[in-house]
Amino acid sequence: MPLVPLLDVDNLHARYGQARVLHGVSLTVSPGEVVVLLGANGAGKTTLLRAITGHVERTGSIKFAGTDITRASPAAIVSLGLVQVPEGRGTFADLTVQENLRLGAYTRRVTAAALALEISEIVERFPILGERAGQRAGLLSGGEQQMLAIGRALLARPRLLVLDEPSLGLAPTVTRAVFDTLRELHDEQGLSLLVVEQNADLSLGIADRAYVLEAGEIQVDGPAAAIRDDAGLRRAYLGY
Amino acid sequence: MLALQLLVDGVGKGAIYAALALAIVVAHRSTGLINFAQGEFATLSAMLTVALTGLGLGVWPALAVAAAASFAAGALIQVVIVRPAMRRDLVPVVIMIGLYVCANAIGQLTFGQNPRPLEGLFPAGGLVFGGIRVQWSLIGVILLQAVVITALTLFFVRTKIGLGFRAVATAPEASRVAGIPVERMHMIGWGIAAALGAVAGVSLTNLGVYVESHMMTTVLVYSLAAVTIGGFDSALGAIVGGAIMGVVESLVTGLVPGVSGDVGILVSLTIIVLILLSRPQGLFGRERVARV
Amino acid sequence: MAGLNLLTGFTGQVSVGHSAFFGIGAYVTGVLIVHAGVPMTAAIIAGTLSGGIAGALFGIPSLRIKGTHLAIVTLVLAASLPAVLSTFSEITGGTEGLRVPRITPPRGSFLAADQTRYYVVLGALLLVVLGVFMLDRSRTGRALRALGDNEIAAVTYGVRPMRLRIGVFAASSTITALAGALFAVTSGFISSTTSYMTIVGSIVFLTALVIGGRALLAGPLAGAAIAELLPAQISRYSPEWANFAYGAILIALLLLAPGGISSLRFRRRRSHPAPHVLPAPLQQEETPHDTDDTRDQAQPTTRIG
Amino acid sequence: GDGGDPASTGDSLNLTADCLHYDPTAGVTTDTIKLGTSLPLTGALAIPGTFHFGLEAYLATVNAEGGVNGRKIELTVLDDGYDPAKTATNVNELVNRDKVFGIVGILGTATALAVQQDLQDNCVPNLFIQTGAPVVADPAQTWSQIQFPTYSLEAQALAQRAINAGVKSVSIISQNDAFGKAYVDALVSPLKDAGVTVGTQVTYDPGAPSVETQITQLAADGADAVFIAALGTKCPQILNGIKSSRWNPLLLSVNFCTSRGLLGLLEDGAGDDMIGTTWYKSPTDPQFAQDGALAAYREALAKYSPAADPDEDFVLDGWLVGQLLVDVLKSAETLDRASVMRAAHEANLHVDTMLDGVRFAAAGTTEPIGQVQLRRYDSASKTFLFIDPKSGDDLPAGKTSLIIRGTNPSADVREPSASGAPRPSDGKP
Amino acid sequence: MLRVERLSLAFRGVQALRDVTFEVAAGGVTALIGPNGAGKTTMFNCISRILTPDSGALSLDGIDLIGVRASRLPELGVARTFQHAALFPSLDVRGNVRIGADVARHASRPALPVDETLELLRLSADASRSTEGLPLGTKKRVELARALASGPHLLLLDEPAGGLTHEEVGEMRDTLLAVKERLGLTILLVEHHVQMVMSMSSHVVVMSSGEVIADGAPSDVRSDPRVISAYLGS
Ligand SMILES: Nc1ncnc2c1ncn2[C@@H]1O[C@H](COP(=O)(O)OP(=O)(O)OP(=O)(O)O)[C@@H](O)[C@H]1O
Ligand SMILES: Nc1ncnc2c1ncn2[C@@H]1O[C@H](COP(=O)(O)OP(=O)(O)OP(=O)(O)O)[C@@H](O)[C@H]1O
Ligand SMILES: CC(C)C[C@H](N)C(=O)O
Ligand SMILES: [Mg+2]
Ligand SMILES: [Mg+2]
Repeated sequence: MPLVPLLDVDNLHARYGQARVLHGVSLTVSPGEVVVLLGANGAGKTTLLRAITGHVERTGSIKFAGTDITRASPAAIVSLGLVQVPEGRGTFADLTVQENLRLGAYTRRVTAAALALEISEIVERFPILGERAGQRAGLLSGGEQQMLAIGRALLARPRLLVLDEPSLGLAPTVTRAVFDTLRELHDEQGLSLLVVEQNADLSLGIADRAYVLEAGEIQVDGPAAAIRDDAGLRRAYLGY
Repeated sequence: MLALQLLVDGVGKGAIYAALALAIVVAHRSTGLINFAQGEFATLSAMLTVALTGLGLGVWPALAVAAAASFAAGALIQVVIVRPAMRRDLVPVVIMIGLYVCANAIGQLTFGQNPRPLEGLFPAGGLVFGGIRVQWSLIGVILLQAVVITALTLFFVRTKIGLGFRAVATAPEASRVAGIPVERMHMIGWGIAAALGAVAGVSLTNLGVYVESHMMTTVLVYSLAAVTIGGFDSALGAIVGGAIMGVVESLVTGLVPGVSGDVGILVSLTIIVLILLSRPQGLFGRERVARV
Repeated sequence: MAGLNLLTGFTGQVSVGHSAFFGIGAYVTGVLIVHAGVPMTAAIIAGTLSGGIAGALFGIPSLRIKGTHLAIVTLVLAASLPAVLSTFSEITGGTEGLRVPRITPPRGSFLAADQTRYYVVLGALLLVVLGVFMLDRSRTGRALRALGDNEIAAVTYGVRPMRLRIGVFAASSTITALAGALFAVTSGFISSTTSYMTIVGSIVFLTALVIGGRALLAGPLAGAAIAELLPAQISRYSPEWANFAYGAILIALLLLAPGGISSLRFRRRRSHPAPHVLPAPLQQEETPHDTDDTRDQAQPTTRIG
Repeated sequence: GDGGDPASTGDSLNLTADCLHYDPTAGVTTDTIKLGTSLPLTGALAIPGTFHFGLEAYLATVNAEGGVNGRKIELTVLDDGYDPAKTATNVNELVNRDKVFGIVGILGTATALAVQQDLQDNCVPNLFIQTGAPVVADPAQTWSQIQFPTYSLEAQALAQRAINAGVKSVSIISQNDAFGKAYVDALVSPLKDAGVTVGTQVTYDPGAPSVETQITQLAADGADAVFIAALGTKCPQILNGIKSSRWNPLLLSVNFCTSRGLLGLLEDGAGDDMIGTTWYKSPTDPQFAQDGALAAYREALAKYSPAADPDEDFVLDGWLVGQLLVDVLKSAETLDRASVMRAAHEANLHVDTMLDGVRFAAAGTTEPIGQVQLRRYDSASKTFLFIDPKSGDDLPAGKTSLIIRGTNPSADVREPSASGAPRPSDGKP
Repeated sequence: MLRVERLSLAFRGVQALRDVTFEVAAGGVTALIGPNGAGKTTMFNCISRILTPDSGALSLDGIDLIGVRASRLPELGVARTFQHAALFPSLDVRGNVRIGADVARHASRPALPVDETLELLRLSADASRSTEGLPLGTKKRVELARALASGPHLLLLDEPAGGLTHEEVGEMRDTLLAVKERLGLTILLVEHHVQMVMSMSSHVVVMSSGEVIADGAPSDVRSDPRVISAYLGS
């Protein structure tokens, strides 16, 4: 593990009003690393991702690429290259698919032509988005919206992409395609990933390291392969 | 002949409604809120313009300065007052009622009770053809509005920031995720709307309305109705909605025996109900997306 | 006293037009007593019912027109009432108004006239509050909230939007009309310029609702009191600044206590964010007024995730 | 307490017989008399509401000189924004909480109607109501009294002028409320009786932003004269509209349109030769520039109500009401409500701010002021000139030629007994 | 029990359903699977009468559903869940479940009592919480509880396992099967969790681009080459 992590979360607490959800979480993602975050329903995975990307009240310390982003706004965090694919449908329902994709690159300076090219690359990966380009995103099927959300996030050209249940609602073939794409971007462009994914087999398969979150605290932290291969850990935390 | 003159009068009325309606549309398009205080803001801007001309400024430069000041004030109010209240459904509405009351009071306190005229932006007099009078100022205001809609449409539809405004208004959460600075956009949106309010206030004075603290009270209702007819998100809709109301009202009250000018609002009510029954989202509005 | 609001909370749609129903209640009652010699009680009932019927009729377009659009339509409806009143000024008196006989104590009563009025209004208020309270906890109350949250899902669970919408519109306008009817027979004078008959009235009702906080019964009443009494008090000392102060206090209150006054005292779990009862200005000894309401679905002003 | 008024002394008027509640000396102490008023200080009718400045200035002047019979007058002013419900609340508060002795100068028709019966029932004096609507001047309302010449009188005076000027047809534009209607009602029959056609009649809503449609309708009819019953900025809008429509009728307008502030808004040439009425010395009328009564008024106003606009007719009217009020209070037998009310009913007063010949003469009538003077607006000099009602000719400065209520207006024009030499304003005729 | 015959529906430019025909046998679990955008949710929307098909027939126990209003379906014993949990945020968890129970009471059909339903789905502790801010997995369970409380004959489930862990998926399956037995339910299941589908359904219908491409026993469908290429992948 390199000495300077890309993302360095230390002693993070987060809450919704009175409800405390995270109790001192520490976690790192190194440049080029793929990290998976596992945990049961309600453990606080979504909350952790949202805290990192600036969407929840939080205390502690979060550094991204050397910058302290504990107090940064979500927009500022995105422009640093830390981009999130939120849980569920995080699309602009009233805007078209095309417009949704254009908004993915909102924080970047790109010419219209260059952006069009990038969008066509995304469409190649998810052809249905091309077919529905002029349709309003809210009318897409569940899986189509999920593809749109991922495609949009990729257009932000993230350095670290944070994904909350990316396979949600995706057909098995598409799930595989998404993970292939992620791995490809990782391999080719050094994209780092922090993934929350219930499909543990799949996520552990592409991950370097894994964390298991339970009731707002990190319980297990280690190489993905070790967790996958440790039957005791699997049974205790992953339920199989 | 009478009908034609009434038509022109109706267009004039419509232009009054449309002026404020445009500002309302911009605020809605960029923040998703209907600003009930928009009319009073516009009144304050008009008062400021009057004060500036009193200092010897020409009316156009005065309008420019007032619009800039209004932009700043609108943005400031958004940040200080509206933003903290954005979270709960009805609260912003009442906050805006509070703003309305305050703005109105400020107008009375600073400007006094006496109405004042404002020098015209356009030459006095007008065209007469075939016995129909059209004031230059009406033509001027309509051209001004055409310029404003074109600019707004280009801005919202063609530019990246414009797209960002639409995104923020309809889905603030998703916007944050996409890295759009939601708060700043809301602030700028209110600023632009307030600046347009200055244009609205001054346009009204060119259509025969005097600057006084309650100049917008009723106009606001008509403008809201115009926006409803046109669709909350459409600048063109605001103009068309205003014109429909002005023209129908003018023709109905002017030509139908027994219907007099004081029931104009009833005519408007009928128009908007009829239009909305066939197009609930307004003539130029888009229906919100809803599916499960 | 207070009028009530059903709808806002339940169905989430804002109606800014309830002054129209207030006016209908007040005028039907007043006109029946003055011009037709109908006994007061019967006139109040008739006034109340006609408000309800008007509300039901108006509820029909509301099936199609929703959200902010409906809110604005109701606003324009409210704005139209004075025009209607002056059109029929032969019987309504228009701006000149109509002097309505007031409630007088029954013979042999030990109560003074204004006390009698006060208790009549208070009684009606309690009944209405009780009714709304019970409705809120009933199946219908749940259905209303569900409808407001997500119409499609609600329908899937057997909620009938048409019936409920019209019903709720009718119920809320009935209550508002009752407040209007009582206003007529307690204040003794109604005119098309009376603020409760104009948009201003609608705004006062809505304001009372929000400042009070919709969730609790006491909230709206306190809200009504503040919305009504506060400006009056300030106005005494500095009439020119009263409006400004009123607006400023309104804003300050909402910024400090966005859940309404009642939230300052009780921290309620968020399980009941929506509300119901609604209030009305509490005025001096007797007079009643008010109410407002609202309802229906989705973001009144927009906002979708 | 309840009604224990000494039965009215030989007067036909038994004021206290029907009191639900009568407290004869509420608000009076050995050194003060408390009075209250409710009027629009905010909103569209805030300008008429500036009435209170004049009233306060006069009362302050009187108080500084020792008050009325050694008692200082305290006036509580509440804002009702012209909302009758608010007026009711205010008056209720004034009577029940502040325990005022009486109410003075409620402004407006609907607002007055909203409280009239209540004050009647509780036998609280309701003096100098600022309206000329005949409906408020109801003989059954023995505890109230209006102050303006009635709108009918004003309308009839203008109708008379139109008839004398020989017009064949008159159109009417009026505000769509009781105020507008009172004028229209009074105008139509004298015109018809004189064989004048009443042409297009239009109304407008006071909140509507413009009146162009109405002007177009009137212009299409093209009557010889137009009668304007409007308030506020609708007046200049109408006059400007008429001017640019190239229709050139004889303009007849209600008194409320003729304030200098409103006329200052007119476009060049608009409103020329418009005929209006008045009954007091308008502060902006050059013929009264040297008038002693107005000088005293200006001086006191500058001292006690510096925020007020001394040129505003309504402010002067407030001062004038102060003069009448003090006279009435002084002439009351004793300082109890019934006596004061009786004094108001018996008043026959002329004060120095009224035009010569105008009197507040209440005995036997509910419409105490029964005289008005016609005047003409000269747009070039932006001033008014008094005119002769018959010929329409300008009168020499300082001269009046009043129209007097109650008789056939065409015949009943009389030269006032005095001009330039005001009669002492005394309490008894 | 449910018959779908030659159902077609087009949105502007998208043929979402094309001559879809299949049957759901009473008492069984029928799975409806297929790639994203195949038209599964659209099919559900037609059955629950939120959408009206352009053509074709729908019948439930012989009753023609096309003429039935959406709000009457719960009386006929049809309940559903939504792919994106469509809960009522102004009601708490219990209130949401009671909405379902209101239907059951109205139709006087046997149903699970509210408290028992909450218990069954491990929601008792959250009963008075707002549904806003619930974790995804919990939302899914509230959806299911609401549907069960309405005492359905036919239960339409749209991706009930989305966002659940392995363990939770297994648990949900067991719960469903138990309730099915107890209430005599018929289930129509849309789900991308292939393991869950294969392990609990008696019959699988596969759709792609609006058309039915396979219909049969789980094992047959699983090995159908068209299904593999369109949906399962290798
Ligand atoms: N907006 C919110 N308001 C209040 N509490 C919340 C909110 N969002 C989440 N919580 C609470 O925070 C805790 C963690 O929830 P979170 O959504 O992070 O879980 P999760 O691990 O992502 O679960 P799942 O796998 O089901 O998505 C839960 O107890 C939840 O109820
Ligand atoms: N209201 C609509 N307007 C336009 N197109 C629609 C509408 N609803 C659905 N569609 C389109 O119809 C197709 C079928 O959608 P549906 O939601 O039924 O898919 P699905 O099979 O449920 O997919 P998923 O597994 O992704 O949820 C999709 O391509 C979608 O974009
Ligand atoms: C201007 C006001 C003194 C007149 C008022 N509108 C009335 O009704 O009499
Ligand atoms: Mg989660
Ligand atoms: Mg689906």
